[in-house]
Parts: sequence; C-alpha cells; structure tokens
Amino acid sequence: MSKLSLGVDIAGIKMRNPVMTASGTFGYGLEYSNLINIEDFGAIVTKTITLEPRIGNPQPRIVEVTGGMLNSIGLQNPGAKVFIEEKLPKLKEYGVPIIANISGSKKAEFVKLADLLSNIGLSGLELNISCPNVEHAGLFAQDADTTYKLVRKVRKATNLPLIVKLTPNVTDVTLIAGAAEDAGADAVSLINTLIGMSIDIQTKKPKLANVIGGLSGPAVKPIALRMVYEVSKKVRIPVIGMGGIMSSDDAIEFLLAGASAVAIGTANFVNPNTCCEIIEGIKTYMGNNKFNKISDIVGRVNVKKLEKLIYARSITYV
Amino acid sequence: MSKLSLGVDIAGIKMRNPVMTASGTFGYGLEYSNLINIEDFGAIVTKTITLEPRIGNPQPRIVEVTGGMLNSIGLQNPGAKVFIEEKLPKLKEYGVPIIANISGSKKAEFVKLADLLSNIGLSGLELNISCPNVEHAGLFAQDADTTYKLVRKVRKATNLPLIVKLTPNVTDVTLIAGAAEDAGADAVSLINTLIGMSIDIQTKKPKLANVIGGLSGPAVKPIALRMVYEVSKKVRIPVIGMGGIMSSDDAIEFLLAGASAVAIGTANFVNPNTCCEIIEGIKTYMGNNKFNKISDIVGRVNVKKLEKLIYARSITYV
Amino acid sequence: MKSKIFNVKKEIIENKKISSDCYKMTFASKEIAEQARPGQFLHIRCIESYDPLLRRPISIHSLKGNVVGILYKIIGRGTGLLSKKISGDYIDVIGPLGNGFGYQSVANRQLPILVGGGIGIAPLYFLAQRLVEKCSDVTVLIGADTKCNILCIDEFKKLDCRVKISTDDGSTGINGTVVDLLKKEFVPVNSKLKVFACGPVPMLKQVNQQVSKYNVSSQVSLERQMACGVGACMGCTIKGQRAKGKGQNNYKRVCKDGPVFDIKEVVWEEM
Amino acid sequence: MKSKIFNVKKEIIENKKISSDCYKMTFASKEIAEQARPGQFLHIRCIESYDPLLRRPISIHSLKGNVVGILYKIIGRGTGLLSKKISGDYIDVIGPLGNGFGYQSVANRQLPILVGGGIGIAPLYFLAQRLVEKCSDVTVLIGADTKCNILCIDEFKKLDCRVKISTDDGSTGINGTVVDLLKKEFVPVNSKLKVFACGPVPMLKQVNQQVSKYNVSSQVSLERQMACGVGACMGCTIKGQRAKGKGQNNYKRVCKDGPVFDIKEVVWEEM
Ligand SMILES: Cc1cc2nc3c(=O)[nH]c(=O)nc-3n(C[C@H](O)[C@H](O)[C@H](O)COP(=O)(O)OP(=O)(O)OC[C@H]3O[C@@H](n4cnc5c(N)ncnc54)[C@H](O)[C@@H]3O)c2cc1C
Ligand SMILES: Cc1cc2nc3c(=O)[nH]c(=O)nc-3n(C[C@H](O)[C@H](O)[C@H](O)COP(=O)(O)OP(=O)(O)OC[C@H]3O[C@@H](n4cnc5c(N)ncnc54)[C@H](O)[C@@H]3O)c2cc1C
Ligand SMILES: Cc1cc2nc3c(=O)[nH]c(=O)nc-3n(C[C@H](O)[C@H](O)[C@H](O)COP(=O)(O)O)c2cc1C
Ligand SMILES: Cc1cc2nc3c(=O)[nH]c(=O)nc-3n(C[C@H](O)[C@H](O)[C@H](O)COP(=O)(O)O)c2cc1C
Ligand code: FES
Ligand code: FES
Repeated sequence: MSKLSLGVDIAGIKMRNPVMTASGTFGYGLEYSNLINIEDFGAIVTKTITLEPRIGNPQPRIVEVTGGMLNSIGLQNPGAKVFIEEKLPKLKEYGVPIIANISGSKKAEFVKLADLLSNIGLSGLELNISCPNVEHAGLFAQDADTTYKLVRKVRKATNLPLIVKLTPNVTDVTLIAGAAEDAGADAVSLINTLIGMSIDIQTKKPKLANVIGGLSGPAVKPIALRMVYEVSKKVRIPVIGMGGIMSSDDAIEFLLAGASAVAIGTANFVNPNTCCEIIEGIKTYMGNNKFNKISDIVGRVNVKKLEKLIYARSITYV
Repeated sequence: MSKLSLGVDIAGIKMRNPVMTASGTFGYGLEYSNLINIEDFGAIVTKTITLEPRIGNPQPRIVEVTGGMLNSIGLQNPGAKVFIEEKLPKLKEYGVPIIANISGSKKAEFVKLADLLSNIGLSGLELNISCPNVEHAGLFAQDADTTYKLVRKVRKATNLPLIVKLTPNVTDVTLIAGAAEDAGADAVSLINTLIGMSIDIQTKKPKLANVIGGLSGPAVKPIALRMVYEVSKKVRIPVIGMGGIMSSDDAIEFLLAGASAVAIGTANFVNPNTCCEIIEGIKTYMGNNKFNKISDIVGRVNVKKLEKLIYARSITYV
Repeated sequence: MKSKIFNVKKEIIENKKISSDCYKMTFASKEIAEQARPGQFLHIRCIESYDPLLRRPISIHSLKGNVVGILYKIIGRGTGLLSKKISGDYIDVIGPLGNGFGYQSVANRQLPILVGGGIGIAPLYFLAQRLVEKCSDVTVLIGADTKCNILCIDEFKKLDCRVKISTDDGSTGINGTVVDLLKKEFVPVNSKLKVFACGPVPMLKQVNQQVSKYNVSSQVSLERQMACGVGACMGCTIKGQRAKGKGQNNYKRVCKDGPVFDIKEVVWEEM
Repeated sequence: MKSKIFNVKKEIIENKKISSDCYKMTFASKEIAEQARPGQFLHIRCIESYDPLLRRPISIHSLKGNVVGILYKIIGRGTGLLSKKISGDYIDVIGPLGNGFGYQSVANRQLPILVGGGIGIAPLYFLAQRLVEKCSDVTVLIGADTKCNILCIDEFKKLDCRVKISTDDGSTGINGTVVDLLKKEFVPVNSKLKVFACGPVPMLKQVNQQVSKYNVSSQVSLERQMACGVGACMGCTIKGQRAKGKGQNNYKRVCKDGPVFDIKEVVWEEM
C-alpha cells in the first residue's frame, strides 16, 4: 500500500491526484474555502474569464430538471484584469495548480487572453470554445476546422499547457478532439453542457430568461462517458473527463473509459465534499484492485474484441 | 367546455388525441393490452420492423442510469412477414391508427419495406434512420444529404404519410429536419435516443454487451424539448415530440414548444398508464386555459423578441 | 394463459426484517390474489421520483386470502428503498406477471423437489403452498452461505414439507451446496422426481448438470434486468434452444415467456 | 464577516405540522448555532437520491441553545419531501449561509418593525429573538391570505413583541395587506423606524414605495432559485443599483451578497 500514488501529470501539469473542479461551478476557488479543504484537490479550474467583464444573462439563470440542472449564467465574470489582480493571488495560496478557463467570441480575444495570462503563475489554460463564434456561424467547438485554427493561434501565443474543452453538441466529437490535438493542444477536456430547454406551462414562458441553457449533472453522465471513451481511443493527448460525476464510482468509470483526470461540476452544489470523497474513493479502489498508480486504471475498460466489433458496426442499433 | 376537442391531424393521420407510443417501448401494442385501454390512444407506433427478422444484441441490453436508462436492444424483431401476418391483424382491432416504424442498413431495404407495407391498412410509416448506413459512414440521420436521398427514395415508394425520426446525436438537428422536409417527409419525429455508455467498475466491463446504448427517459427531456423547439421553428411540416415525457405537464411543454403530437416511451415502463393520464391532463389544461383545440397550444411558448435575440446570439453562452 | 394484469397501489400491511438483509412485506390485493400463480412476479416501483427510475421485479412469495407476500433481499438502491417502507405506506405494483411454474400436472405419486439457493427460495414458498394441496410428499432444499441466511424453514415445515438444509460454511445443515443436497435425492426413483429450482446462475447450471444426467423433468426461474416487465421492450431476453423450424430468432423474454423455463429450453453456456 | 460554513448531518428532533401546509423542524447543531445570525439560511438536501437534485434554501427560523429551527411551507417536491421526515431521521444541511440582517446597530430608542408576508415570517422570528435583547419596542406585522395561514403569533407575543395582523379576507386582524399595517406605523416618528421585511416580491415592492417616501432605513430578505448557495455559480443574482465607479457589473448574488439587502440596493423594476 505504501507505493500507492494518486499523482498525475496532465500535459505537464503536476497534480497530486486526478480530481479537479469543473469551470464555472467553483467560482474562483474562494467561495468554498471556508467549507472544504481545497488544498487536497488535484487542480482548480476557474470560472471562465473573458477579456472584458461580462454581466451575464438575465434571470432566471438556473432551473432544476430531472437528475440535473440547466444554467444560462452567460459567463458572468469580472474580466481578466480583476482576475489577475484580485482573484489569482488568493487562489495561489492553496498550493494547488490553477488552470484558468478562458473564452471569447473572436479568435483574437482568446489570443490576447492567453498572452495576458501566460507568465503569472498559472499552471495551464483551458479554452472554453463552446461559445458562439462571431466570425463564423455556430460555436467554435462545433466545427473541426474552426477549432483547429483557433487552437493553432492560441498555441502560438502561450507556452502554458493548453487544454481544449469540447462541447457534446456535435455529431462526432472525435473529429473536434482530433483537430485540437493536431493544432497543438496538450489535452482535451469534455464534456461541456448539453443544450437544453424547459418551459413553464402555466406562464407559457421558457423557464430560463435566455430560453436555452446548458444541461449538467448525473443526467448527462452516460453521454459524457461515451464521448470520453470515443475521444480517448482517438487522440494521444490526455483526456480530462467530466459530466455528471457525483461519486468516486462515477469518477472511476471515467478513468476506466480513458480519462486521465476528472473534473467535478454540478456535484459540488449537491455535496460540496464530493471532490474529497472521490479522492478517498479512488484510493480505496486502487488498494482493493492492487493498482499502484492512476495510469493503471486509465483506459482499462475491458472491451473484448467481439464487443469492439459490435461497437464499430452497430453504433446506433441501440 | 363542450367544444373542447383533442383531435389532431398529423400529416393526414387522424388521431383522436395527440398522444402516441414511442417505437420500441410498446412492442406491437399487444403486450400492454391486458393492463391498459389502448383504444384511447391517439396512435400506436410499432417497434422497428426490418425486412428480415433480427435477433438483436447480446445481453445485457438494458441498464438503469440516473433519471433514465440505456438500451441496446439491437432492433430485435420478427421481420416484416411476421409483422404483416401475425401482429398487424391483432393491432388493428383497437381501432387506433397504426404507424409502422421501419429501418434498414441500406436505402433499398427501406424502399422495399415501404412498398411491402403500403396497402395493408397502416395509417403511416415512421422511418428510423438512426441506424448505421452501410453504404456511407455514420448513421443515415447524422447527415443531411444522406437523409435527403433516403427519404426521397422512400417517398416515391409509398403514398402513406411519412414520418422521419431524427437522432439527437448531431450538431444541428434542424439541418436534418430540413432535408427530410425537402425530400417530401410529411412529418418529423424526435428525439431518438442519445448515445451513452456505462461501465461496471468492479468487472471493468461495459454494462451493456454492445458497449454503447441509447439513453432515454426524463434525463433527456431538456435536450429533446430544445430540439423540438428548434425544429418546429425551422420546418413547416408537423413535429412529433418525444424524449423523457413522463406526465401531462411534460407533454404540454412539448406542445408549447411546437410539437403537434407527442410520443411516450420509457414512461410506459415506469407507469403503464402514462398515456391515458397525459390525455386526461391535456384535457384539464385546455379547460383551465380556455383552449378549444390542440392547435391552440402548439408552439404557443411565449418567447419575447428580446429573448429571441438573446437566443440567436448566445446559443451557448450558457 | 392470457390473464389480466393490474397496476395497483396498496397499503402495506407489514414490512418486516427477517434476517440481516432480507425483508418480508405483505399487502392486500384482491385483483392480484385472484390471478396469481406460483412463479409469477410483481413489478414494483420503489420510489415516486425518477431516481431510481425503473421498477424492480420481485416474485410472489406467499398468498393467503387476498394477502400477497413478497420476500426480498437488499441488493442496491431499489430494494433498499423498499425496506424503508413501513406499514401504512403505499406500494405501487404491477402484476401478476410472467408464466409461473407448471405444477398443475403434479400428482400425488410424484416427488416434487423445490431447490432454493439464497433468496431464490422466495418464489418456492408460494409454489409449496399450492403443491401441498395436490401432493403429500413435497421436499424443499434450502441452501445459503451461512446459517442466518437460511430462510423460511419453519414456514415450509408448517406446510408439512420435508426440509433439508445446506450451508457453505456448515453452520447448519450439511456442509456444502444445495446441489449436494439435490444429488442425494436422486436415488432410487428418478422418474417420479420433478425439480423446481431458483437461485444464482452457477447453482442453476449445476442443477442442470445433475438433472440432465437423469433426464428428470425440471423447471428453473431466471432473472434478468427488466424495463417493462410485460414483454414489450425486449430488454430481458435469454438465449433459448432453437425450436425446430423456427429460424434463428430463439431469444425468449424472461418477463413474458418466463421467468420459469423448462431447464431444457435454456442455452446454459450463454447464461 | 468571513465565517465558517458547515455541512452537517443531524438527527431531526421534531418535524411538526403547524398549519395546513407549513412545518416546523428542529435539530441540534453546535456548529451552526454558534455561527448563526438572523437572516441567514441553510441549504438543505431533501433526499439522498438525485431527483430532485439541488438543495433548497430555507431560513433559520429560531435558535435556542444548540437547537436550530426552520419553518417552511410545502411548495413543491423538495419541501414536500422535507415534510415527510420524522424525528430520528437525518437531515443534511449546509450553513449558516448569507449575510443576515444588519441589526447590530439597533438601539433601545429605535423602533424596529418586522414585516412578514406569508411564509416570509420565517426568518423574522430569529431576528426578533435577537432584537428583544437589545430593544424593548419590537413590532411585528404579520400578513397572510387568511386566518389559518397567520403563523407564530404566540411565539412573537411570548417575546413581548407588539403583534399586528392582516388578512386578505379579513378573517382575522385587519382586512388588508401587511403593507396597510405598515403604513399605520409611519406616524409620527419615522426617523426612529427600522424596517425588516420578508415576503413575496409584490409585497416588498409596496414596502419599498412606502419606506422610500419617508426615507426610512429598511432591509429586505430576497429569494432566488439557487444552485450552490455559497456564491460560486452566479445562478442567483439580482440586479443591484450601480455603485459609483464600479462599472456595469452590478449583479449581486442573493446567496452570498444577500439574502438580506438594504432596500435601496435593489433595482425594484427588475425584480
Ligand atoms: C422474475 C424475477 C423475480 C425476482 N424475485 C425476487 C424476489 O422474490 N426476491 C428478491 O430479493 N429478489 C428478486 N429478484 C431480484 C431483484 O429483482 C433484484 O435483486 C432487484 O431488482 C435489485 O434491485 P436494487 O435496486 O436493489 O439493486 P441495484 O443493484 O441497485 O439495481 C440496479 C439495476 O440492476 C437490476 N438488478 C439487479 N439485480 C438484479 C437481479 N438479480 N435480477 C434482475 N435485475 C436485477 C435492478 O432491477 C436495477 O435495474 C427477482 C428478479 C427477477 C427478474
Ligand atoms: C434565502 C432563502 C430563504 C428561504 N427561506 C425559506 C423559509 O424559511 N421557509 C420557506 O418555506 N421557504 C423559504 N424559502 C423558499 C424555499 O427555498 C422554496 O419554497 C423551496 O426551494 C421550494 O422548493 P420545492 O422543491 O418545494 O418547490 P418546487 O417548486 O418543486 O421547486 C422547484 C425549484 O424551484 C426552486 N424554488 C421554488 N420556489 C423558490 C423560492 N421561493 N425561492 C428560491 N427557490 C425556489 C426550488 O429550489 C427548486 O429548485 C427561502 C428561499 C431563499 C432563497
Ligand atoms: C452553473 C454552471 C456554470 C458553468 N460555467 C462554465 C463556464 O464558465 N465555463 C465552462 O467552460 N464551463 C462551465 N460549465 C460547465 C462545467 O464546467 C461542466 O463542463 C459541465 O457542467 C458538466 O459537468 P457536471 O455535470 O459535473 O456539472 C458550467 C456548469 C454549470 C453547472
Ligand atoms: C427499450 C427501448 C427500445 C427502443 N426501440 C426503438 C426502436 O425499435 N425504434 C425506434 O425508432 N426507437 C426506439 N426507441 C426510442 C424511442 O422510441 C424514443 O425515441 C426514445 O426512447 C425517447 O423517448 P422516451 O425518453 O420517452 O423513451 C427505443 C427506446 C427504448 C427505451
Ligand atoms: S422487460 Fe421488457 S420484454 Fe421483458
Ligand atoms: S446560488 Fe450559486 S452564486 Fe448564489
């Protein structure tokens, strides 16, 4: 048991364990600080930061649905300047790798942000490209070519480990993942939220002021796990898995499917201690299964030849 | 109240109410017959029928997940001949429109089936094109052009009302819906299941023998509702909405979003009386809201100009 | 055999812990009681919310007048939730479902042997209730890992069944499996034997080996993950032996074509 | 004001129905009791499964030693589940959360008026518990639709508060709203008044009209759908008045910057 190590190195980011927070669900790491031991986390991923402050979407912004929630926060954030000057110094005190999640609606915004955030003690950048692209129809991450070009540009602007966060709202997520890899991403993370909607039948209005919102929570887990499995078969860079992880069992499913690390989002709201419980749970699982290191678990799902064949052949004869 | 009518005409199929069964969850209508009043339904959609019998996928074929289930039945069915000779005659006895759901892995199979099923007293055909296309990579319904060509061919082979069933596993479902409409579909139905996966962390094997399966149930409802909303804005043909409808409130949400009828799948397993309860619930809602006919509800979701703008602009600033 | 199925919500009369992880629950339902046959099951909704979503199949364990009994073991969330219910709470059940045991032809001269492994004993008590009406010599073999998991001895004895026990650890009865007990019953008049078995698949496989050697008529009750429970979804199939001239489509639904199968119908290698 | 937050699971002491749809629940928690301030709330998990998924915010209603009390109304599934819990069951709460009422500066010469509409009375009792320690003249105005929904009269009276009642149907107290009661309090010494209000938004808007006319210092407790409850998700914002030189980002989080706001901080047209 003494050899057991939970440490992972994701794209050069050294984490004491593979459990990180999912962007937007943990603020800038400070809000939960008087409730849990953030020092124990593998890494903290910040709420999306944009170049300029954003006030976000009108209310209501969240609605509960079966096994999940829809949010349309609209990337409310204080902007890069406030992040750098006010938030980051406090965040660093935890001694945990900090990954800044960034976004924009033009390529140039991403580039500028990457540049701004490059030499200030961050451990990595996560690109939230699941946002509308004003230069092109649709979202950045819904098109492989657009993804390639964007990541390529950002890659040139920074030496920080670059994680590209993928949207599940696509026909074939492996194409986008492949494009990100080709463009020089050090890792991909998935999934961002699935686009959903909810209507109040009494008022006949959408329950979210923004009409649509992003679905997260246990409801999306099977979709997320499938995509992580597919992507990890396709790319050589590490995959960070997320989407509905509520427990260590869920986290281990993602590792088995091929994720090298996991991120916890909505679960924080339900049980703020989820990350810590997952770290403990993974440790126990490793002990029980005589695994010494996380890489012993990663991608170990036992899909037999026959099943691989079925899988390839009958992808939706479901 | 005496004027209140639940009747709808979907692509020429006259239904006494807008509540139908979702393919594959109600067998050939016979299994539930000694438990509920099938006579009250708007229409029955059969389990998918293929030209030849199919034995389906190996076990396990179903697994429960939060707020839903994954299935990989693999279109087990006795084939067109047995359907026509043994199942259909009994089905007709309910006096309810029967819609045959058909599938194949080549265009020619669809065409042959459409032809075979054309003059035997069916009220319509639903094309399950969420299946792998052996003539082309991916699923039929994941590509607009393939969808167009397939529907075009089937359209020529039958005069029956043609419903095209769409998969949610796409980047932009409105493109596929548009292609189906252009090719002559009389209606579209959505959503089929979302592709998902689940792993047993003890055995380290996928919980489904087929590795992946289709997610259904309340977990998918927000996604389904959003897609129904998008598609109904895009096409002029009627939309049949489904995906996680468990109650009359859910069904009414789909009508408000733009569905002209709804189909009930997984809910039948949880509460076999769901369809009947939904019919009653819609009636009550209409009474309370002084609606006289279903079309008074359809598409009535109140999205204000401002919200439409937000919607168009920030589709995933969620 | 087209019999009516009911979806009823009934008040729980009693929900009693009978071992470390097993409970017995009773409720009154005229509808179900009138239709129920041994080997049939109920499809039970364990919670009103959608997590867990699906119903759980549980055999009918006993029937007394209109009072239906189930005997269940806590396995996971569904059965865990069931165990929390108290008398006066309501339970939402669909049933009776499935084909049930074919015991009608059992006559007084025959020697029915009921073989229950672990919680597999549950449906066999209802069967015994009916068999003792037809037949004076009913044997019940009960196996479990250890003494405290041997269930229903007294109940079977009260029915005047011959009861034999086995435990893996020898804490009561013979030290061995319920199949070891079964082997001992196979002398000398095999032709009069009729075996009804329920339990884990490895046990049933051994039962199959034993009875097929002597060609003894046997029925087994099988389990599968279920969605609909009524035969509509094709979720619960097993591979059956190919019937002559019936093509390749030999999958059988455990919920509708079973859960009880003639032991020869089942392709045991694929279980 | 950086105080510790706890996530505790505690045994329920009592969960008592006090009106047709309201319940009072108590449990002991030293951790929470030591930190709690009036106006703060707890974030409560109503079920262990994931449907419903999110916690529910409920104000701290009372505090006696280590015994924390909440008073809640059944609105939907979450509060419905809460109401089913019985003494001895466990409850999973995070708290205390939010800023709480600013009552520290209230002195004996002042006239605090607590205005509660419907279930909005819940947090005001805890506030009254603290105010009566500081101030001899505490007024409580309680409004509801009808007599049986007027809550806590006796409790407030036991604290020696001056209690006035209004009902929409006149079944008890004055026939009118709680704001009608409030208006009557506005003569003649407005400068000594300090209003603390909680209730539905239309009522709070009327309170705002009333107090702003006289420029009376007032605080309101607001509600929003919440996810995290601790300020991390930005789900629960309201539009606040723009602070000078602070740019456009004037959204405030009800969970962290509130739930209690100075009445002037709120952009009432957008509530
Ligand atoms: C026809 C039939 C009759 C049965 N009769 C009894 C009985 O009388 N007493 C009893 O204790 N148990 C019986 N079982 C088994 C019982 O259905 C399972 O133990 C139960 O479904 C477990 O649910 P859970 O939520 O507690 O476990 P979980 O492990 O949380 O369940 C997860 C999923 O697996 C399914 N599952 C798990 N184990 C089984 C199983 N053995 N069979 C089918 N599905 C399973 C559940 O239905 C659920 O969908 C019977 C099963 C069948 C098919
Ligand atoms: C700071 C704060 C303190 C509160 N204190 C109390 C109290 O002491 N007593 C009391 O009875 N109620 C209080 N409420 C309101 C209470 O939170 C809601 O009544 C409750 O969340 C309803 O949940 P439900 O599942 O029963 O209703 P549902 O209608 O089923 O809930 C659906 C969703 O809407 C949300 N929701 C519904 N109504 C409200 C509301 N008014 N405020 C916030 N979210 C809502 C729920 O949290 C849930 O996510 C407070 C709310 C806030 C924000
Ligand atoms: C309230 C909320 C806010 C979110 N904000 C962001 C964000 O700012 N940037 C981002 O990349 N992802 C954001 N996400 C998506 C999550 O990081 C995560 O990808 C998604 O929620 C799936 O994980 P989960 O099911 O564990 O929550 C947000 C999710 C939620 C629930
Ligand atoms: C067990 C099962 C079997 C299904 N089989 C089919 C099928 O044969 N053909 C088809 O078009 N859709 C099939 N579906 C998809 C449903 O018709 C429906 O589109 C989907 O389940 C979403 O609706 P729901 O959430 O109400 O179940 C199946 C779904 C389930 C759960
Ligand atoms: S459970 Fe649906 S066919 Fe058996
Ligand atoms: S509920 Fe998350 S910020 Fe207030």
